[in-house]
Amino acid sequence: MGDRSTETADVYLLTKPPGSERSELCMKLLARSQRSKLYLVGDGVYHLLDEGGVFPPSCEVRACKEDVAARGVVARIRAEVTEEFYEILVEDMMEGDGRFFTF
Amino acid sequence: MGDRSTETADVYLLTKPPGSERSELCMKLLARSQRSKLYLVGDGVYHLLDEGGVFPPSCEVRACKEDVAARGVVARIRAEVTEEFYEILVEDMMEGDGRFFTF
Amino acid sequence: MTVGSAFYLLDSAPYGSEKAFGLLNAAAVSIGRMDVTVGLYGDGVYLALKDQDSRLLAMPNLADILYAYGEMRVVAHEPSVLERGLFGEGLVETAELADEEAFLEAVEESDCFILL
Amino acid sequence: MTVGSAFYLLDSAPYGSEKAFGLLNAAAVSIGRMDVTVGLYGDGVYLALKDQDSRLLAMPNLADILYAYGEMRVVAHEPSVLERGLFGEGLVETAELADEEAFLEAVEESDCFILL
Amino acid sequence: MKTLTIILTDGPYISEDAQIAYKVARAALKKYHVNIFLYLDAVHIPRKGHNPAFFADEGGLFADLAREGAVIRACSRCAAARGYAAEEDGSSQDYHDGIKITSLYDLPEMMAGSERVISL
Amino acid sequence: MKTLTIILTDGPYISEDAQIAYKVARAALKKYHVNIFLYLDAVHIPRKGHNPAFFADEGGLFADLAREGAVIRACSRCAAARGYAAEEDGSSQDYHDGIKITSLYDLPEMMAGSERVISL
Repeated sequence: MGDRSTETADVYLLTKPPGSERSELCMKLLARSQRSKLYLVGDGVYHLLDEGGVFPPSCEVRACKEDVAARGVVARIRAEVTEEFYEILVEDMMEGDGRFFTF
Repeated sequence: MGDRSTETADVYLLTKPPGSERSELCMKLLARSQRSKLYLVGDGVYHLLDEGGVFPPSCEVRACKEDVAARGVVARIRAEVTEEFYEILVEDMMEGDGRFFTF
Repeated sequence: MTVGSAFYLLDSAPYGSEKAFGLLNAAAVSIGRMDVTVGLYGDGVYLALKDQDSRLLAMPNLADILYAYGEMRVVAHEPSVLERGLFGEGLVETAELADEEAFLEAVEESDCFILL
Repeated sequence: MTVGSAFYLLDSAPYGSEKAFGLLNAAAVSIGRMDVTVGLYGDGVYLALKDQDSRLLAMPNLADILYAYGEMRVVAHEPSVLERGLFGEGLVETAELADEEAFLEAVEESDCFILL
Repeated sequence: MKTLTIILTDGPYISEDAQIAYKVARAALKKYHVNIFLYLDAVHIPRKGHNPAFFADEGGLFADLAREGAVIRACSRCAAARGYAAEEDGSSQDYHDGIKITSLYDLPEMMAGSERVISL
Repeated sequence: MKTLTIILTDGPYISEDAQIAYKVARAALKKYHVNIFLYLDAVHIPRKGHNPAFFADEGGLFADLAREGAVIRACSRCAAARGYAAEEDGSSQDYHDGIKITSLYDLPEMMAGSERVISL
């Protein structure tokens, strides 16, 4: 994980499904960010079914593997579905110097 | 309460605020009813702030007085705000022969 | 007249909350005692996605419950399926798609309406 | 750098759930320890309705808490207020209306963002 | 006598549902038989020893309903998960008297014997 | 050492939040100090004796986190309302060891000493 840059990216942790008010607020803030990383967990992984164009192209998207598998979700957007979700999230969150939001 | 007709009216008990998915489903069913009584309680009393036209004109609307007062709601629609809310609800629900729904 | 049929409406996604599991269990134990319909509405339609594998999450596979009870009628609200872009996805075969009118009729036909 | 300011976002209506009460208490005890903003968003804007009288409900008056703490900045999301038709209603004076841009800026300016 | 069954899923204090259910049940008990099935988080409601600073003791309210004749049952799976153990007869040391932990199969029994069902 | 504070409001089992918080905390404890504040329904989480039929014992998971060094505190108002009494030192007979009932004022203390705060 050492070579991933954690600098100045804003980190968003999203546990809510598409269409929910909290997801929409998350997307509003994310759209204003210069550089963003979106972490999808719980019902947040349903965002992998969103059609393209919902997230800024520069946004790095990661999703929690066990939550994706449980829900039978097949990603339509470019995203890293990983078993090391929590380790990467924690490092990005704690070592990055951008903003951090949970929804 | 003896002279209120309880026959063939459908009874809807709504505890959710306007705009919520459950409120909207309630309104869809209510719009299909020939004769309806809507009971607003909890956050359901915020529907008293709805502009006219949301409910069918034939719909009788009652709201729970303590929930209305707590929330500082001043009704914009024709509705009976009553302290005997639960007594009337129970009679209409148990003695009427229409349908009954809770949201 | 007492209750002879029940419509159980699920409007939240599976796994993120216990509501889907709770609703399916309640519907399953009602079979034999009354006619049972499970309605998938709003985020509840995610329950019909195929190929759920909840072993890593250490939770029961909720889609399997839909297959396990043939007497349980399962209707999925088509507009909710469309809104979530699930129309092209594989959906559990035991769930029948119902348009708005058919879905609301199924609600109205049941003697009681249960929302968890 | 540790946390020096907090934005507490309330997006549910008061009284129907304990979240409004819990959020206001958490915000109130944070005063003096950090800069505190309470954001009313979505159904949370109902908290700003005037003339709440919760005695019959036997619950604390939640709007009074907004008046009690002058150091607590309260911003209400104007589009949420408009959507709910509350613009013509009397609103608690200590709540400042913020348009979408100003509201999101207030969120971004705080070191941490708390949603209950 | 007609019967009303109320199904509750939220815990105490976190939402107004337990209060609303209490008020409906109290009004209904004057003329009707009342069943209450406590499901999911609602199994926390009948716990003894609630001591809320700003609200009514909701456990005590439900104990009152049981005394007044309401049949109140809690789902055994939900109760066990949350740490409430049942005695042989369904009572629980953690619960107010008269409120029992029982199988989920009691829910359709309650419903099938009722004129109306409210789920909150 | 940097500090992470997690605020939880949902009870066990009813939502995935307690599980997600556990997994975040477990990952964070490898390198960081972790505080967890249990608020509203989350005060039910550390109760002893959970016996879920289909899920992991979430009370036990949080007891593990406390043993691994996480500081876990529950709001006294929320705990008292729901029937959890605190001893003089903040421990509770109902709770797993190492998890204490404390004043809400501990929440801003935790936050002010943290680099990051997660609310679930």
